[in-house]
Amino acid sequence: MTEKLIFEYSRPGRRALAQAPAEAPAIDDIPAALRRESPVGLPQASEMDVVRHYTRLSQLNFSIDTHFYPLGSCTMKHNPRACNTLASLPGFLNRHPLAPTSHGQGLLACLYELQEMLTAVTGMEAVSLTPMAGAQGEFTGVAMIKAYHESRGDSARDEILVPDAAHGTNPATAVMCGCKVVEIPTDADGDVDTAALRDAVSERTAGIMLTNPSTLGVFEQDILEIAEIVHGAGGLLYYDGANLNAILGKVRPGDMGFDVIHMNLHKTFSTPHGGGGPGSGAVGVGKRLRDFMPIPVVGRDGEGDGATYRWLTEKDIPHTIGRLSAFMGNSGVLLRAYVYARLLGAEGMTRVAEFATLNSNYLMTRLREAGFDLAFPDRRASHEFIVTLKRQKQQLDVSATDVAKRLLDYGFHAPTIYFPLLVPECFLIEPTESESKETLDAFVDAMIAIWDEAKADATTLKNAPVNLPVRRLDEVAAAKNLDLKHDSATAIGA
Amino acid sequence: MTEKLIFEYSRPGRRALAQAPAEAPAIDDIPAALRRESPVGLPQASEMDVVRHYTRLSQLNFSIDTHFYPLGSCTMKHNPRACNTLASLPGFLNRHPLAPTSHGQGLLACLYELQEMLTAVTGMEAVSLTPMAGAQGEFTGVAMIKAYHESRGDSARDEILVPDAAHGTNPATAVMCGCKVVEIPTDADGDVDTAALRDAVSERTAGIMLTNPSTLGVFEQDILEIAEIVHGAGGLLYYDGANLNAILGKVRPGDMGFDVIHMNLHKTFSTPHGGGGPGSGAVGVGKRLRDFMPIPVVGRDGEGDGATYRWLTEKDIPHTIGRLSAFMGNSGVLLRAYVYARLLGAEGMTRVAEFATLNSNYLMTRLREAGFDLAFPDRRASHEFIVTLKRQKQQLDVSATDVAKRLLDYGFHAPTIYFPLLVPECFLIEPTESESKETLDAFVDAMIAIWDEAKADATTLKNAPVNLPVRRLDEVAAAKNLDLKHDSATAIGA
Amino acid sequence: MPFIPHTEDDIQSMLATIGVDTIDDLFDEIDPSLRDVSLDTIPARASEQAVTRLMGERAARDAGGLCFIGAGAYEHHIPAAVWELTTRGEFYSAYTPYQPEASQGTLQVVYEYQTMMTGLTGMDVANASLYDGASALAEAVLMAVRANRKSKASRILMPASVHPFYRQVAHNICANQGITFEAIDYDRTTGRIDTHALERWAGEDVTALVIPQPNFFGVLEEVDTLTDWAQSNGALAIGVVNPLSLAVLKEPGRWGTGEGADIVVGEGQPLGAPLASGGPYFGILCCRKKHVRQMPGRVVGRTQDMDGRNGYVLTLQPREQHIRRSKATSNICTNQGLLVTAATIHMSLLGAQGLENTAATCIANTRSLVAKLTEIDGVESVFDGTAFHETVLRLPADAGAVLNILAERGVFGGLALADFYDGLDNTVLVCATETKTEADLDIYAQALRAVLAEQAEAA
Amino acid sequence: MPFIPHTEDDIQSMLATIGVDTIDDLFDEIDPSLRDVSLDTIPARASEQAVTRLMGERAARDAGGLCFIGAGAYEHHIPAAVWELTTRGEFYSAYTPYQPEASQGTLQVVYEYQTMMTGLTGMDVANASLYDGASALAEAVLMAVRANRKSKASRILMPASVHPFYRQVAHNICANQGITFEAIDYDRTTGRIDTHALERWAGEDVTALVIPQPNFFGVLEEVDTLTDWAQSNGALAIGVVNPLSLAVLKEPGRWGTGEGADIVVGEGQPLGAPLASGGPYFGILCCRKKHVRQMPGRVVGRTQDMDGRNGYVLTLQPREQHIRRSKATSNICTNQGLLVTAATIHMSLLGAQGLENTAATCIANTRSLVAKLTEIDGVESVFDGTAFHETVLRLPADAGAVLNILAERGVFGGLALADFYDGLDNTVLVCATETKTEADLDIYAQALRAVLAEQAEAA
Repeated sequence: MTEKLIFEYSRPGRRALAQAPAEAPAIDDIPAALRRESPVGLPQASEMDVVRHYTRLSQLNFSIDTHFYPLGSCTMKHNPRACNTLASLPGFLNRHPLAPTSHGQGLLACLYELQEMLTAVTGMEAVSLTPMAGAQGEFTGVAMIKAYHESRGDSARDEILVPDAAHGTNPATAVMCGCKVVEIPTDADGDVDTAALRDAVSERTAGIMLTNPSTLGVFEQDILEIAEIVHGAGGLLYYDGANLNAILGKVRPGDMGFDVIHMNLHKTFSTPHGGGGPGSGAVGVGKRLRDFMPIPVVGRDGEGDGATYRWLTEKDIPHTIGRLSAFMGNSGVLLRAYVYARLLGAEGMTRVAEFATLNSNYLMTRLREAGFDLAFPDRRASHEFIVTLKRQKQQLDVSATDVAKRLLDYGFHAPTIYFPLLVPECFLIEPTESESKETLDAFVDAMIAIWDEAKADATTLKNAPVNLPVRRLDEVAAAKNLDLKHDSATAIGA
Repeated sequence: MTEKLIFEYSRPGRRALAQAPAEAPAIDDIPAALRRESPVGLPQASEMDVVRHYTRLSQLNFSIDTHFYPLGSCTMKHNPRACNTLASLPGFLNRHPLAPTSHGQGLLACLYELQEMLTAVTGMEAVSLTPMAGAQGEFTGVAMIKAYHESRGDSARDEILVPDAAHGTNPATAVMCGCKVVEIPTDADGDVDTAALRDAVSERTAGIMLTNPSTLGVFEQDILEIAEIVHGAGGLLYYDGANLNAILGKVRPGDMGFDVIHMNLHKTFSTPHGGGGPGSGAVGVGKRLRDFMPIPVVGRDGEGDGATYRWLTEKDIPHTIGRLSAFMGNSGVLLRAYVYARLLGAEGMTRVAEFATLNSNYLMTRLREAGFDLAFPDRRASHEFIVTLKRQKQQLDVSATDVAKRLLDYGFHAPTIYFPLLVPECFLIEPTESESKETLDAFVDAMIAIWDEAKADATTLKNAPVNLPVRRLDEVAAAKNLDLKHDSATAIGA
Repeated sequence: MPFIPHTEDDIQSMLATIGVDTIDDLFDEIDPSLRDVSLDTIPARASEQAVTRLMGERAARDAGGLCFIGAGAYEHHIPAAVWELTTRGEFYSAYTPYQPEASQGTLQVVYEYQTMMTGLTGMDVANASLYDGASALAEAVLMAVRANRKSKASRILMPASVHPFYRQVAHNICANQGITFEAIDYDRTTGRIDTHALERWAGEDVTALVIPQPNFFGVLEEVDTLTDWAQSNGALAIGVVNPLSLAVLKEPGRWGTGEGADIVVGEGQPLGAPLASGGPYFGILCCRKKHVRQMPGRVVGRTQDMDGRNGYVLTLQPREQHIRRSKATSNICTNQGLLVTAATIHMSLLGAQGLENTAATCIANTRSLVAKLTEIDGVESVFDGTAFHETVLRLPADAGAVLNILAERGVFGGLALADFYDGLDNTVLVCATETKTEADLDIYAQALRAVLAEQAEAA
Repeated sequence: MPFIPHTEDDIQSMLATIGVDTIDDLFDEIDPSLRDVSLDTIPARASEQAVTRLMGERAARDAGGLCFIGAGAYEHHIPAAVWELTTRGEFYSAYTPYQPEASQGTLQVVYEYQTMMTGLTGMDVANASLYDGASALAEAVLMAVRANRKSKASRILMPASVHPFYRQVAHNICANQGITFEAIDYDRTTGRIDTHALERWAGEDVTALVIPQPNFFGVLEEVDTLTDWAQSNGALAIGVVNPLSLAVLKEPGRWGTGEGADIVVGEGQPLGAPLASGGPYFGILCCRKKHVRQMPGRVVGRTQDMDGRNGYVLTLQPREQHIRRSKATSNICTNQGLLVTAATIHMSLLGAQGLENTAATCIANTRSLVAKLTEIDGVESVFDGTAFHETVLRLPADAGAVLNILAERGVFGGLALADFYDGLDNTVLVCATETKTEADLDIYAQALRAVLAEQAEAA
């Protein structure tokens, strides 16, 4: 089952006429030199063509709404439908970002309360909701750290420490902020090597970026010591919130000593992943960085029913690192996170961490008992854990990719593979709190069945997937012979 | 690909807790004898279970949004999404049916205008929107005919004439209204046998029920003569609007002499079929039956911007046959039809008939040229036409069912088969106006390919479908060993 | 052209294939006198944008108001997932599942629905739904006449405590078949069926007794006694229920000392259908197994495919009009498939516990509302029978006038019963579902207190 | 528990399998001092019903108003099909398509989007989107610095006629990398880039020139001249466009006498994203083929599977952070997948003709609005350069005050520019898209006339 391109449905002169003005008024005053002469390469299709095509395309996807999706570090949990429905109410959707705040008190009240809830659950001092994704949240954090040091005349601090297991966004962000990256090794237990850290810090240390629990699926046991080392050296601590789901409501980054945190609301607060976005990377700050928050932030004047809300700008936060989006970040995503937070409440937030951790440890135990090797067998799992298929690779030449592709045939999305880079044939597995025991058991059954298949005939795995719309795709050829657009489109659009 | 029952996901104590009150207040004042003691057999599932299950189930369906669906007499045309979106605005959805009409002027204005548009496009005198489906529209029509005769003291008229090709609802309706059914034969060209009709009418004739174009896919050439015969005998003419799509805006039942018509708004006015409903069977009446319309009807007081709308009841229409639903029929369906009618406008309505007929005649010509036999080769197709596979059945023992099932494998919903009953191995094909030439051509290609398959090896067809979630289902066993509910449900619900 | 994909090239090439010059030629079998149609009074097409704006404005006119009206349609919270899933194109735009292999989604949903309905009602069998509660009652009456072979009278005992509109609909649909409805009065004190009025029919040929639970006044009937009375008098017992109530009330399958009610119908709206000014809703119909072949409407059965896999089909079709024509059990063709889909998802999300909590909260809210309202001078409950989630109150003023003033102030205070029952002048049927907060109840009480005070002052 | 399916039995059996007594034991590697958390200030959970009501009330507070504000976000009609399809669970709840075989829906949508974007812009390559228009400009600047190997200065010429917020965002994101932005003034008469101000940089080491089309004032820049100027001075030409305008305006791929602009960015919001108080929107980024390996963000390529069937994958991943880490072209990870899906469906429904009709209607409506408003005494256009669908008007009164009064009367009259530009006191940037009727324009004109008259009287 594959589906043609929308351009292949296109016929000259066809239109879904109801959806746009029927005619183009003359626009004679625009000089010819500025006018378009060549056709626009868009498909010419009927509404029915379009509805059918995109309905069929949607059916080619795995998604949380259809499949278990234990993609490590991505927190593919259930997306409650109320979040979408309520954020899509016409009053919210139709409001212009520059409409007067007198006509936006509904939105602003939601955002203000979201700031407050996120502040409380992370143990920080304040939250700015404006960053549009995790990576922009990271940028925000490091930019604030730089601004902090510079505001103190301490501008030689240009090194960001990053554990070698970190997400790629961490070093990439440090560089975007004009910093150098110093990698810190991981010890055998999966913790940051504190001795190496002590050696690495210096008067050039701007800060450290940490995910905790780390991408290795374990909670940094020495986090308080790490904080002491870095703060002692004059650096600040940045918390990468990618794994916040593991500790939500249970442990707070602010209590660990972090000065800034970003949250992936599209993970921990269950806003949709949307096939790659939009995300939302709200940042929480401690007292050292409060003055540097990105704008706009929502402020409140007055109390109770008489309270009014407004945007805080550079007039209110003069040392702000400034605006990072044209308007107010991904407001619609923030509304979804707000609805989710209200549906959970305080107790529900704590349950997120508890049941994500329960599911993860249960699945880890079951897989270990089924004969799979854990990367850190002596550790508790956090909300995720790592299986290494190194032995399988050596014994049968079956790779993590092969097992991942075969899982797709069994109706399970594959875990994250080959990340973190330092674990060979790595399977990073995150079940999330919203999956049931039966689903986890079925996943274990599939893993066992696949392993049996591999032992019987490894080509079964090498040929996988066979039950999907396409079989294994040639990614090398894709990169070599770049085909990034359908070439007849312009012609068809004539 | 099949999907478990929702009951098989059920686990005692599981709940999607956000969606209902968390607790049950005590209801001590209800006597024990009136209280429930046994468990309610409902599944106990999480929101994620439910979302996944029903998302997956939906994917097992063919639908207009995914497949060409040339189901004769069912008018499976495109359902514009705006109709659903706009009828689902909170102001419409949340209004109680008995809320004061002062708080329902928006709805009533839409319904009033829909009445007016339907009146005009059918050439009748007035329209009542209350019947909830085609069959209830038919009931309404015949009940009005009976009431008309009775009001004139002409109560011996108890025979309803029905052509032998009619929808089964026609004779069933006549009986529901306490009438006898007199079948009228069809002549070789597919028209009503007018000689037989002349013989059949008498002082017992209450009326005739006609579909025009008929279910044979042809327009009654003698319709004016038929009207004369029936009216001459003192009977009235009922128009079954199932095939109204064929003539919408092009020919009007009122002009043909019909006294009453029902419209399947879920066909001609593109409200959703919904897997079997809701429908809407609005009725239009001529002057003879105006006094008998079912209530409520929407009336207008005043003109222009100052106009107000209200429900007309038995006080306004004292001879009404009365109320046929608890409130106002399928109001939400009527709103969808209203949006569709406004998007089409007058010109668009006429185009419906024109392009439905163009598509039908084109597909008929192509299939004839491909070697298929037409039931009425000398006639124009209306919006639908009939292929008979009698020759194929004789030559290869391939039935209409076999071809239909194989079409499913090719990604086309099957046409209506074995209806009308009087054409052997009948394929009643209705492409509708919203399908493109390419789709019709692809359907012809599939028919040719299937015919080639049949000639090569008829078992290919006998084994079809093979590409669907299930293979051919045993309907005989289903009727013999009735299994109408999942039996462990009550136990699981404990 | 809106919703028509044909390009000019397509049209020309198609006409050439057919062998005609114009589309109009395709209508040449139709008498020319019929082909000259004017549609002048129908407006020209509007763009989706224009219609969107129009409908937005009209919907806004109808929005708002704190609703305490019940009377057969109830405001309940519908989880967001219900209609997001139900309106998926594959459900929304599918036809009746005549090709079962291509319709397993719809068919399985209906099978699950049937299972849930039998669970809720305690009956053996459920059909795939009828139009609405009122027309389902009419179908149940027709079914009872077919099923009760011992009765020749086609006589239905129809209590006055059944919803007035249901009684009208049943009459309008059944009257042409020679069925007579005998009214059974209600007890002026309890609001229940007057058992003395019923006793008059003991020993007569009675085809069926209709038993509403709760009844139109919100009062609970003595269903065990009534069911036993019917069955011991050779009549079938037809229950008319609010399905939500069955989460807490005895299920019809256990009414009486025998095998329970024979047929049960009800309005499905409380199970996931929005109020929507009256529809689309759906009619529930369940029955005992022995009556299954007299049941109207579609039914889905489980069977197996050629490979032995489970699958679902429409079954018992020989009862239906498209096979049996004039001998069908009903002329019904369409069911309310989309509403059944919504209801099935709704019940899956709420589960038994969620339904029970909802029902109990409705009851508690109505009790609380009645307590607040009857604190007002001159406002009192009319009946002393135990209520479900509706109650009839008498006001010390003209109820219609009071309700109109309340509506202007944003409170829809209930339904005035004067038009429906002699002797119930100045009465209002009120309902407070689980959607109402304590603050909402206070708003109603304060508004009513104020209006009555103004009325008293003016008088 | 909301969104957690575990039953008590499940919990016990899972804990037993793990070998611990309580869930809390699973956190025993964490320092006890960290595990004593109070969430007192976070409210208790609310039911979906309660949150639905709250959000309904809050949304209603923000509803209404006739909007004539543009300034980077535009009210356009979005066909109903767009978001009904986009929010289908399979699009809405899917992750980034790292497993391409399980993500062909999302991947093909992005490939189609890329094709449409190159068609619209006339550029060779489009990425899978960035966060929004402003941050896309920042990424384009960073990309230009990487791509223009001849330039050592990291110097960007940034006209004042670029959206002020875009300039701020570009600065805030790029400043840490030693990039300098040189402001280029605008011509006070035409509202276009002041070419004299530009000439000052001729012969200097300039990395890139940013060219807005239309510019923030709604005025059309002389894009051919500017592109040629940049490229003949060794600088890259970065276009910042409103994608809707490209249905009628010369596409950046043809700007100038050479091979067109080097990089084009823009705010995708006009292509199917609701206003939604500012987001989520999506950033467009296109470039010439020679720069493709410097492009930030995700890109989808077409390839083949083991059986030779076409399929789609993320490609050029070696540029990205998850492979290249500190050497990546950007730290960007997330794109705006759902918005890209909406835009792709939106463009499919409108097609070139629909987009052109929309753009032309916006232009005509704004011309008509300006004509009506400038009939009012003292109201005049500030610039004489040809406009797209926005215009700066000067009022004979304090613009901020006038706009506030208009807003109270239900008209959002535009954006006051005094805060953004010296010398533009009392000016308003106004916009009338295709959503506005003649009657709407008259409402604005009458309201403004009334307010100005009152102001004049009060003065």
